[in-house]
Amino acid sequence: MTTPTFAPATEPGCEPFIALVTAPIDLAQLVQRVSHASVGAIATFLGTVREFNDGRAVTGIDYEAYEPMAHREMDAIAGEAAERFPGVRVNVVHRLGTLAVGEVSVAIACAHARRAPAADAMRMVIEELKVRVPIWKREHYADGEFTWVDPSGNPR
Amino acid sequence: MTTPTFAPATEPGCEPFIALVTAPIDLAQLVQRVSHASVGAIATFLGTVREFNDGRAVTGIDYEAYEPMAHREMDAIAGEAAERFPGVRVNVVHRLGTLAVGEVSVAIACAHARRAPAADAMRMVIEELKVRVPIWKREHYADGEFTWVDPSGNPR
Amino acid sequence: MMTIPVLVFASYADAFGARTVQVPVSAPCTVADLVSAMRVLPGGDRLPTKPLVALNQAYAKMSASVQAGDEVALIPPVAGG
Amino acid sequence: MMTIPVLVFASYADAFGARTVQVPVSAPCTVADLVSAMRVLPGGDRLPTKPLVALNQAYAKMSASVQAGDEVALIPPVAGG
Repeated sequence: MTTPTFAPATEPGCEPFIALVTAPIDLAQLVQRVSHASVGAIATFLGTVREFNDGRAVTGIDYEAYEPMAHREMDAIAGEAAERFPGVRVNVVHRLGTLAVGEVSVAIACAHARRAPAADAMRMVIEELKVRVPIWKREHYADGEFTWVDPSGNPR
Repeated sequence: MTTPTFAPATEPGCEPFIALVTAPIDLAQLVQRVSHASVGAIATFLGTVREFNDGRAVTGIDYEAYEPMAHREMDAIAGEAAERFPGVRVNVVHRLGTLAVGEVSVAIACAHARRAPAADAMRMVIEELKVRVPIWKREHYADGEFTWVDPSGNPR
Repeated sequence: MMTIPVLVFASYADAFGARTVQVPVSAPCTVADLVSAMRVLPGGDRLPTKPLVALNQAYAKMSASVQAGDEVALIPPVAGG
Repeated sequence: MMTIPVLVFASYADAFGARTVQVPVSAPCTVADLVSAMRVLPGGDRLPTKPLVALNQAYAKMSASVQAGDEVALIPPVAGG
Protein backbone atom coordinates (compact mmCIF):
# COMPACT_ATOMS: atom_id res chain seq x y z
CA MET A 1 0.00 0.00 0.00
CA THR A 2 1.33 3.44 -0.87
CA THR A 3 0.65 6.55 1.13
CA PRO A 4 0.47 9.81 -0.79
CA THR A 5 3.56 11.88 -0.07
CA PHE A 6 3.33 15.59 0.42
CA ALA A 7 6.21 17.98 -0.10
CA PRO A 8 6.67 20.10 3.02
CA ALA A 9 5.26 23.62 2.77
CA THR A 10 8.75 24.96 3.42
CA GLU A 11 10.31 23.25 0.41
CA PRO A 12 12.75 25.39 -1.54
CA GLY A 13 11.34 27.32 -4.51
CA CYS A 14 11.71 25.97 -7.98
CA GLU A 15 14.52 27.17 -10.21
CA PRO A 16 13.48 30.63 -11.35
CA PHE A 17 12.13 30.83 -14.88
CA ILE A 18 13.54 33.84 -16.73
CA ALA A 19 12.90 34.75 -20.35
CA LEU A 20 13.22 37.49 -22.93
CA VAL A 21 10.59 37.00 -25.62
CA THR A 22 9.28 38.71 -28.72
CA ALA A 23 5.80 37.11 -28.72
CA PRO A 24 2.97 38.39 -26.48
CA ILE A 25 3.30 37.33 -22.83
CA ASP A 26 0.71 34.95 -21.39
CA LEU A 27 0.32 35.66 -17.65
CA ALA A 28 -1.53 32.36 -17.15
CA GLN A 29 1.63 30.49 -18.16
CA LEU A 30 3.70 32.27 -15.51
CA VAL A 31 1.06 31.59 -12.87
CA GLN A 32 0.98 27.96 -13.95
CA ARG A 33 4.75 27.61 -13.64
CA VAL A 34 4.97 29.08 -10.12
CA SER A 35 1.93 27.12 -8.92
CA HIS A 36 2.53 24.21 -6.56
CA ALA A 37 0.59 22.37 -3.87
CA SER A 38 2.78 24.10 -1.28
CA VAL A 39 1.80 27.56 -2.57
CA GLY A 40 -0.84 29.66 -0.80
CA ALA A 41 -0.28 33.02 -2.48
CA ILE A 42 0.76 34.20 -5.93
CA ALA A 43 1.57 37.87 -6.54
CA THR A 44 1.99 39.03 -10.10
CA PHE A 45 3.00 42.23 -11.83
CA LEU A 46 2.33 43.32 -15.39
CA GLY A 47 3.91 46.34 -16.99
CA THR A 48 1.85 47.68 -19.88
CA VAL A 49 2.36 50.35 -22.50
CA ARG A 50 0.49 53.53 -21.52
CA GLU A 51 -1.05 55.87 -24.06
CA PHE A 52 0.40 58.87 -22.24
CA ASN A 53 3.84 59.36 -20.72
CA ASP A 54 4.94 62.65 -19.26
CA GLY A 55 2.01 64.33 -20.98
CA ARG A 56 2.84 63.05 -24.48
CA ALA A 57 0.56 60.75 -26.47
CA VAL A 58 2.45 57.49 -27.00
CA THR A 59 1.67 55.33 -30.02
CA GLY A 60 4.09 52.49 -29.29
CA ILE A 61 7.37 51.47 -27.66
CA ASP A 62 10.40 49.62 -29.00
CA TYR A 63 12.15 47.52 -26.37
CA GLU A 64 15.80 46.62 -26.84
CA ALA A 65 18.07 44.61 -24.53
CA TYR A 66 21.65 43.56 -24.04
CA GLU A 67 20.14 40.11 -24.03
CA PRO A 68 22.72 37.83 -22.38
CA MET A 69 23.41 40.35 -19.62
CA ALA A 70 19.71 41.14 -19.17
CA HIS A 71 19.07 37.42 -18.71
CA ARG A 72 21.90 37.20 -16.17
CA GLU A 73 20.69 40.20 -14.18
CA MET A 74 17.11 38.90 -14.12
CA ASP A 75 18.45 35.55 -12.97
CA ALA A 76 20.54 37.26 -10.28
CA ILE A 77 17.51 39.24 -9.07
CA ALA A 78 15.43 36.06 -8.86
CA GLY A 79 18.27 34.45 -6.89
CA GLU A 80 18.41 37.38 -4.49
CA ALA A 81 14.63 37.20 -4.04
CA ALA A 82 14.92 33.49 -3.22
CA GLU A 83 17.64 34.25 -0.69
CA ARG A 84 15.62 37.00 0.97
CA PHE A 85 12.29 35.10 0.80
CA PRO A 86 13.22 31.42 1.18
CA GLY A 87 10.89 29.11 -0.70
CA VAL A 88 9.66 31.78 -3.14
CA ARG A 89 9.05 30.61 -6.71
CA VAL A 90 9.88 33.30 -9.28
CA ASN A 91 9.03 33.78 -12.96
CA VAL A 92 10.09 36.84 -14.96
CA VAL A 93 9.37 37.36 -18.64
CA HIS A 94 10.28 40.57 -20.48
CA ARG A 95 9.16 41.27 -24.00
CA LEU A 96 11.37 42.88 -26.65
CA GLY A 97 10.55 44.45 -29.99
CA THR A 98 7.76 46.86 -30.85
CA LEU A 99 4.72 47.02 -28.56
CA ALA A 100 1.43 48.84 -29.03
CA VAL A 101 -0.47 50.74 -26.33
CA GLY A 102 -2.01 48.27 -23.87
CA GLU A 103 0.46 45.47 -24.56
CA VAL A 104 2.35 43.78 -21.73
CA SER A 105 6.09 44.54 -21.62
CA VAL A 106 7.01 42.61 -18.50
CA ALA A 107 5.34 39.96 -16.37
CA ILE A 108 6.47 38.77 -12.95
CA ALA A 109 4.93 36.00 -10.86
CA CYS A 110 6.07 35.19 -7.32
CA ALA A 111 4.55 32.32 -5.38
CA HIS A 112 5.01 31.39 -1.74
CA ALA A 113 3.21 29.54 1.01
CA ARG A 114 2.30 32.91 2.54
CA ARG A 115 1.18 36.21 1.08
CA ALA A 116 3.70 38.64 2.55
CA PRO A 117 6.80 37.03 1.02
CA ALA A 118 4.97 36.47 -2.29
CA ALA A 119 3.97 40.16 -2.51
CA ASP A 120 7.29 41.47 -1.18
CA ALA A 121 9.29 39.31 -3.61
CA MET A 122 7.18 40.53 -6.54
CA ARG A 123 7.81 44.12 -5.53
CA MET A 124 11.52 43.53 -5.06
CA VAL A 125 11.84 41.90 -8.49
CA ILE A 126 10.15 44.76 -10.39
CA GLU A 127 12.06 47.46 -8.46
CA GLU A 128 15.42 45.77 -9.07
CA LEU A 129 14.55 45.07 -12.69
CA LYS A 130 13.88 48.75 -13.25
CA VAL A 131 17.30 49.82 -11.99
CA ARG A 132 19.62 47.00 -13.07
CA VAL A 133 18.45 45.05 -16.08
CA PRO A 134 19.96 46.37 -19.34
CA ILE A 135 16.76 46.94 -21.28
CA TRP A 136 15.88 50.18 -23.03
CA LYS A 137 12.75 51.60 -24.55
CA ARG A 138 12.19 54.06 -27.34
CA GLU A 139 8.81 55.76 -27.19
CA HIS A 140 7.03 56.79 -30.36
CA TYR A 141 4.70 59.76 -30.05
CA ALA A 142 1.57 60.78 -31.88
CA ASP A 143 3.44 63.77 -33.38
CA GLY A 144 5.88 61.41 -35.14
CA GLU A 145 8.80 62.02 -32.79
CA PHE A 146 10.52 59.26 -30.84
CA THR A 147 13.07 59.14 -28.08
CA TRP A 148 14.94 56.70 -25.84
CA VAL A 149 13.42 56.99 -22.39
CA ASP A 150 15.74 58.10 -19.61
CA PRO A 151 13.98 57.02 -16.41
CA SER A 152 15.87 59.57 -14.36
CA GLY A 153 13.49 62.05 -16.01
CA ASN A 154 10.55 59.78 -16.73
CA PRO A 155 9.91 57.33 -13.89
CA ARG A 156 6.89 55.11 -14.39
CA MET B 1 -11.54 65.86 -39.76
CA THR B 2 -11.54 64.14 -36.40
CA THR B 3 -8.59 64.05 -34.08
CA PRO B 4 -8.22 60.94 -31.94
CA THR B 5 -9.06 61.78 -28.33
CA PHE B 6 -7.09 60.31 -25.49
CA ALA B 7 -8.35 59.95 -21.96
CA PRO B 8 -5.92 61.68 -19.59
CA ALA B 9 -3.61 59.33 -17.66
CA THR B 10 -5.06 60.66 -14.44
CA GLU B 11 -8.64 59.69 -15.26
CA PRO B 12 -10.58 58.21 -12.34
CA GLY B 13 -10.54 54.43 -12.00
CA CYS B 14 -13.46 52.43 -13.27
CA GLU B 15 -16.19 51.34 -10.90
CA PRO B 16 -14.68 48.47 -8.91
CA PHE B 17 -15.81 45.01 -9.98
CA ILE B 18 -16.60 42.83 -6.97
CA ALA B 19 -17.94 39.29 -7.05
CA LEU B 20 -18.53 36.17 -4.98
CA VAL B 21 -18.56 33.14 -7.26
CA THR B 22 -18.78 29.38 -7.08
CA ALA B 23 -17.10 28.62 -10.41
CA PRO B 24 -13.29 28.62 -10.83
CA ILE B 25 -11.79 32.12 -11.04
CA ASP B 26 -10.18 33.20 -14.30
CA LEU B 27 -7.38 35.69 -13.55
CA ALA B 28 -7.22 36.75 -17.21
CA GLN B 29 -10.77 38.10 -16.92
CA LEU B 30 -9.84 40.30 -13.96
CA VAL B 31 -6.75 41.58 -15.78
CA GLN B 32 -8.89 42.28 -18.83
CA ARG B 33 -11.40 44.27 -16.80
CA VAL B 34 -8.83 46.52 -15.10
CA SER B 35 -6.87 47.04 -18.32
CA HIS B 36 -7.09 50.44 -20.02
CA ALA B 37 -4.93 52.55 -22.31
CA SER B 38 -4.15 54.79 -19.31
CA VAL B 39 -2.80 51.82 -17.30
CA GLY B 40 0.95 51.18 -17.01
CA ALA B 41 0.99 48.61 -14.21
CA ILE B 42 -1.28 45.80 -13.06
CA ALA B 43 -0.64 44.06 -9.74
CA THR B 44 -2.57 40.90 -8.99
CA PHE B 45 -2.93 38.56 -6.05
CA LEU B 46 -4.15 34.98 -6.02
CA GLY B 47 -4.89 33.05 -2.84
CA THR B 48 -4.64 29.31 -3.39
CA VAL B 49 -5.42 26.27 -1.26
CA ARG B 50 -2.22 24.87 0.24
CA GLU B 51 -1.69 21.19 0.87
CA PHE B 52 -0.32 21.93 4.32
CA ASN B 53 -1.52 24.36 6.98
CA ASP B 54 -0.01 24.54 10.42
CA GLY B 55 1.69 21.20 9.77
CA ARG B 56 -1.51 19.33 8.86
CA ALA B 57 -2.14 17.80 5.42
CA VAL B 58 -5.13 19.61 3.92
CA THR B 59 -7.34 17.84 1.39
CA GLY B 60 -9.74 20.68 0.68
CA ILE B 61 -11.41 23.81 2.02
CA ASP B 62 -15.08 24.84 2.22
CA TYR B 63 -15.59 28.61 1.91
CA GLU B 64 -18.73 30.18 3.32
CA ALA B 65 -19.75 33.84 3.37
CA TYR B 66 -22.34 36.20 4.73
CA GLU B 67 -22.79 37.09 1.09
CA PRO B 68 -24.51 40.48 1.02
CA MET B 69 -22.27 41.86 3.76
CA ALA B 70 -19.14 40.31 2.22
CA HIS B 71 -20.01 42.03 -1.03
CA ARG B 72 -20.51 45.33 0.76
CA GLU B 73 -17.23 45.08 2.65
CA MET B 74 -15.30 44.18 -0.51
CA ASP B 75 -16.94 47.13 -2.22
CA ALA B 76 -16.03 49.40 0.70
CA ILE B 77 -12.41 48.20 0.59
CA ALA B 78 -12.22 48.89 -3.14
CA GLY B 79 -13.65 52.34 -2.49
CA GLU B 80 -11.07 53.03 0.22
CA ALA B 81 -8.31 51.87 -2.15
CA ALA B 82 -9.59 54.26 -4.82
CA GLU B 83 -9.58 57.09 -2.28
CA ARG B 84 -6.05 56.35 -1.13
CA PHE B 85 -4.72 55.64 -4.64
CA PRO B 86 -6.67 57.95 -6.97
CA GLY B 87 -7.21 56.46 -10.41
CA VAL B 88 -6.69 52.85 -9.32
CA ARG B 89 -8.92 50.28 -11.03
CA VAL B 90 -9.88 47.42 -8.71
CA ASN B 91 -11.30 43.94 -9.27
CA VAL B 92 -11.90 41.45 -6.45
CA VAL B 93 -13.40 38.01 -6.89
CA HIS B 94 -13.76 35.52 -4.03
CA ARG B 95 -14.79 31.95 -4.56
CA LEU B 96 -17.20 30.09 -2.27
CA GLY B 97 -17.96 26.39 -1.92
CA THR B 98 -15.56 23.46 -1.76
CA LEU B 99 -12.07 23.93 -3.20
CA ALA B 100 -9.35 21.37 -3.78
CA VAL B 101 -5.63 21.88 -3.10
CA GLY B 102 -4.15 24.24 -5.69
CA GLU B 103 -7.44 25.98 -6.52
CA VAL B 104 -7.75 29.76 -6.39
CA SER B 105 -9.91 31.08 -3.52
CA VAL B 106 -9.46 34.80 -4.13
CA ALA B 107 -8.19 36.96 -6.98
CA ILE B 108 -7.42 40.66 -6.85
CA ALA B 109 -6.30 42.88 -9.72
CA CYS B 110 -5.31 46.52 -9.26
CA ALA B 111 -4.32 48.68 -12.22
CA HIS B 112 -2.84 52.16 -12.26
CA ALA B 113 -0.76 54.41 -14.48
CA ARG B 114 2.22 53.71 -12.17
CA ARG B 115 3.48 50.65 -10.41
CA ALA B 116 3.69 51.81 -6.78
CA PRO B 117 -0.03 52.62 -6.37
CA ALA B 118 -1.00 49.46 -8.30
CA ALA B 119 1.11 47.25 -6.01
CA ASP B 120 0.21 49.13 -2.82
CA ALA B 121 -3.52 49.01 -3.62
CA MET B 122 -3.31 45.26 -4.28
CA ARG B 123 -1.61 44.76 -0.94
CA MET B 124 -4.10 46.97 0.87
CA VAL B 125 -7.07 45.10 -0.62
CA ILE B 126 -5.85 41.62 0.40
CA GLU B 127 -4.84 42.77 3.90
CA GLU B 128 -8.20 44.45 4.50
CA LEU B 129 -10.10 41.53 3.00
CA LYS B 130 -8.40 39.18 5.45
CA VAL B 131 -9.51 41.17 8.50
CA ARG B 132 -12.94 42.53 7.54
CA VAL B 133 -14.78 40.50 4.93
CA PRO B 134 -17.19 37.98 6.49
CA ILE B 135 -15.93 34.84 4.80
CA TRP B 136 -14.98 31.65 6.64
CA LYS B 137 -13.17 28.50 5.71
CA ARG B 138 -13.40 24.98 7.00
CA GLU B 139 -10.30 22.92 6.33
CA HIS B 140 -10.54 19.21 5.71
CA TYR B 141 -7.52 17.17 6.70
CA ALA B 142 -6.03 13.92 5.41
CA ASP B 143 -6.93 12.22 8.71
CA GLY B 144 -10.65 12.89 8.12
CA GLU B 145 -10.96 15.72 10.63
CA PHE B 146 -12.13 19.20 9.69
CA THR B 147 -12.28 22.54 11.45
CA TRP B 148 -13.23 26.18 10.92
CA VAL B 149 -10.03 28.16 10.63
CA ASP B 150 -9.49 30.86 13.24
CA PRO B 151 -6.83 33.11 11.73
CA SER B 152 -5.77 34.41 15.13
CA GLY B 153 -4.12 31.02 15.45
CA ASN B 154 -3.54 30.19 11.78
CA PRO B 155 -2.52 33.24 9.80
CA ARG B 156 -1.72 32.52 6.19
CA MET C 1 -40.57 41.33 24.66
CA MET C 2 -39.63 40.83 21.03
CA THR C 3 -37.90 38.10 19.10
CA ILE C 4 -34.91 39.03 16.95
CA PRO C 5 -33.77 36.54 14.31
CA VAL C 6 -29.94 36.46 14.33
CA LEU C 7 -27.96 35.04 11.41
CA VAL C 8 -25.07 32.82 12.45
CA PHE C 9 -22.30 31.35 10.32
CA ALA C 10 -19.48 28.82 10.26
CA SER C 11 -18.46 27.74 13.78
CA TYR C 12 -21.34 29.72 15.34
CA ALA C 13 -23.84 27.92 13.11
CA ASP C 14 -22.33 24.65 14.31
CA ALA C 15 -22.61 25.81 17.94
CA PHE C 16 -26.31 26.70 17.66
CA GLY C 17 -27.12 23.89 15.21
CA ALA C 18 -28.89 26.41 12.95
CA ARG C 19 -28.24 29.22 10.45
CA THR C 20 -30.71 31.56 12.16
CA VAL C 21 -31.32 31.81 15.91
CA GLN C 22 -34.54 33.31 17.26
CA VAL C 23 -33.48 35.42 20.25
CA PRO C 24 -36.05 36.66 22.79
CA VAL C 25 -35.12 40.08 24.18
CA SER C 26 -36.95 42.91 25.87
CA ALA C 27 -37.22 46.24 24.07
CA PRO C 28 -35.32 48.58 24.01
CA CYS C 29 -32.36 46.36 23.27
CA THR C 30 -28.67 46.88 22.49
CA VAL C 31 -26.25 44.61 20.68
CA ALA C 32 -24.77 43.72 24.08
CA ASP C 33 -28.22 42.72 25.38
CA LEU C 34 -28.76 40.52 22.34
CA VAL C 35 -25.42 38.75 22.80
CA SER C 36 -26.18 38.21 26.50
CA ALA C 37 -29.54 36.70 25.59
CA MET C 38 -27.84 34.37 23.08
CA ARG C 39 -25.39 33.08 25.69
CA VAL C 40 -28.12 31.35 27.66
CA LEU C 41 -29.53 29.60 24.57
CA PRO C 42 -28.36 26.02 23.80
CA GLY C 43 -24.88 26.35 22.24
CA GLY C 44 -24.51 29.95 23.39
CA ASP C 45 -21.84 28.94 25.87
CA ARG C 46 -19.50 28.42 22.89
CA LEU C 47 -19.54 32.11 21.94
CA PRO C 48 -16.33 34.05 22.66
CA THR C 49 -16.23 36.86 25.23
CA LYS C 50 -16.76 39.59 22.63
CA PRO C 51 -18.25 38.24 19.41
CA LEU C 52 -18.47 40.62 16.46
CA VAL C 53 -21.99 41.65 15.51
CA ALA C 54 -23.23 43.11 12.23
CA LEU C 55 -26.32 45.28 12.12
CA ASN C 56 -27.85 45.66 8.68
CA GLN C 57 -24.67 44.29 7.11
CA ALA C 58 -22.24 46.62 8.86
CA TYR C 59 -20.10 45.98 11.94
CA ALA C 60 -21.86 47.39 15.02
CA LYS C 61 -20.76 48.54 18.47
CA MET C 62 -21.96 46.69 21.56
CA SER C 63 -23.87 49.84 22.54
CA ALA C 64 -25.80 50.08 19.25
CA SER C 65 -29.55 49.68 19.67
CA VAL C 66 -31.37 46.88 17.88
CA GLN C 67 -34.80 47.54 16.41
CA ALA C 68 -37.36 44.99 15.28
CA GLY C 69 -36.78 44.48 11.55
CA ASP C 70 -33.00 45.00 11.73
CA GLU C 71 -30.87 42.37 10.00
CA VAL C 72 -28.60 41.10 12.75
CA ALA C 73 -25.69 38.68 12.31
CA LEU C 74 -23.03 37.23 14.57
CA ILE C 75 -19.67 37.25 12.79
CA PRO C 76 -17.13 34.54 13.73
CA PRO C 77 -13.41 35.35 13.26
CA VAL C 78 -13.17 35.92 9.50
CA ALA C 79 -10.85 33.76 7.40
CA GLY C 80 -11.34 34.76 3.79
CA GLY C 81 -8.67 34.82 1.10
CA MET D 1 48.17 49.38 -28.46
CA MET D 2 45.19 47.11 -28.75
CA THR D 3 41.66 47.50 -30.12
CA ILE D 4 38.74 46.66 -27.83
CA PRO D 5 35.32 46.13 -29.43
CA VAL D 6 32.70 47.80 -27.23
CA LEU D 7 29.00 46.97 -27.50
CA VAL D 8 26.72 50.00 -27.44
CA PHE D 9 22.93 50.12 -27.21
CA ALA D 10 19.91 52.38 -27.54
CA SER D 11 20.86 56.08 -27.38
CA TYR D 12 24.59 55.21 -27.33
CA ALA D 13 24.22 53.16 -30.52
CA ASP D 14 22.50 56.20 -32.06
CA ALA D 15 25.36 58.43 -30.88
CA PHE D 16 28.10 56.26 -32.41
CA GLY D 17 25.98 55.19 -35.39
CA ALA D 18 26.91 51.56 -34.74
CA ARG D 19 26.16 48.62 -32.43
CA THR D 20 29.85 47.89 -31.82
CA VAL D 21 32.62 50.50 -31.55
CA GLN D 22 36.26 49.55 -32.11
CA VAL D 23 38.21 51.45 -29.46
CA PRO D 24 42.00 51.83 -29.70
CA VAL D 25 43.66 51.84 -26.29
CA SER D 26 47.14 51.17 -24.93
CA ALA D 27 47.65 48.17 -22.65
CA PRO D 28 47.28 47.92 -19.68
CA CYS D 29 43.87 49.57 -19.77
CA THR D 30 41.13 50.29 -17.24
CA VAL D 31 37.42 50.87 -17.80
CA ALA D 32 38.08 54.59 -17.22
CA ASP D 33 40.80 54.59 -19.92
CA LEU D 34 38.41 52.91 -22.33
CA VAL D 35 35.66 55.45 -21.69
CA SER D 36 38.16 58.31 -22.16
CA ALA D 37 39.27 56.81 -25.46
CA MET D 38 35.65 56.58 -26.59
CA ARG D 39 34.98 60.24 -25.85
CA VAL D 40 37.28 61.39 -28.64
CA LEU D 41 35.67 59.10 -31.22
CA PRO D 42 32.90 60.53 -33.45
CA GLY D 43 29.71 60.64 -31.32
CA GLY D 44 31.66 60.12 -28.09
CA ASP D 45 30.90 63.67 -26.97
CA ARG D 46 27.32 62.54 -26.40
CA LEU D 47 28.33 60.16 -23.58
CA PRO D 48 27.37 61.25 -20.04
CA THR D 49 30.02 62.08 -17.45
CA LYS D 50 30.01 58.62 -15.90
CA PRO D 51 28.51 56.04 -18.24
CA LEU D 52 27.90 52.57 -16.82
CA VAL D 53 30.16 49.87 -18.22
CA ALA D 54 29.68 46.12 -18.19
CA LEU D 55 32.65 43.77 -18.33
CA ASN D 56 31.79 40.22 -19.35
CA GLN D 57 28.10 40.93 -18.74
CA ALA D 58 28.48 42.32 -15.22
CA TYR D 59 28.59 45.96 -14.09
CA ALA D 60 32.23 47.02 -13.65
CA LYS D 61 34.03 49.73 -11.69
CA MET D 62 35.93 52.48 -13.50
CA SER D 63 39.13 51.06 -12.00
CA ALA D 64 38.57 47.52 -13.35
CA SER D 65 41.21 46.43 -15.85
CA VAL D 66 40.19 45.48 -19.37
CA GLN D 67 41.94 42.56 -21.09
CA ALA D 68 41.93 41.68 -24.76
CA GLY D 69 39.10 39.19 -25.27
CA ASP D 70 36.84 40.72 -22.58
CA GLU D 71 33.24 41.40 -23.59
CA VAL D 72 32.79 45.11 -22.94
CA ALA D 73 29.52 47.05 -23.17
CA LEU D 74 28.44 50.61 -22.46
CA ILE D 75 25.10 50.63 -20.66
CA PRO D 76 22.79 53.65 -21.17
CA PRO D 77 20.32 54.50 -18.37
CA VAL D 78 18.15 51.37 -18.22
CA ALA D 79 14.40 51.63 -18.79
CA GLY D 80 13.00 48.11 -18.69
CA GLY D 81 9.60 47.08 -17.37
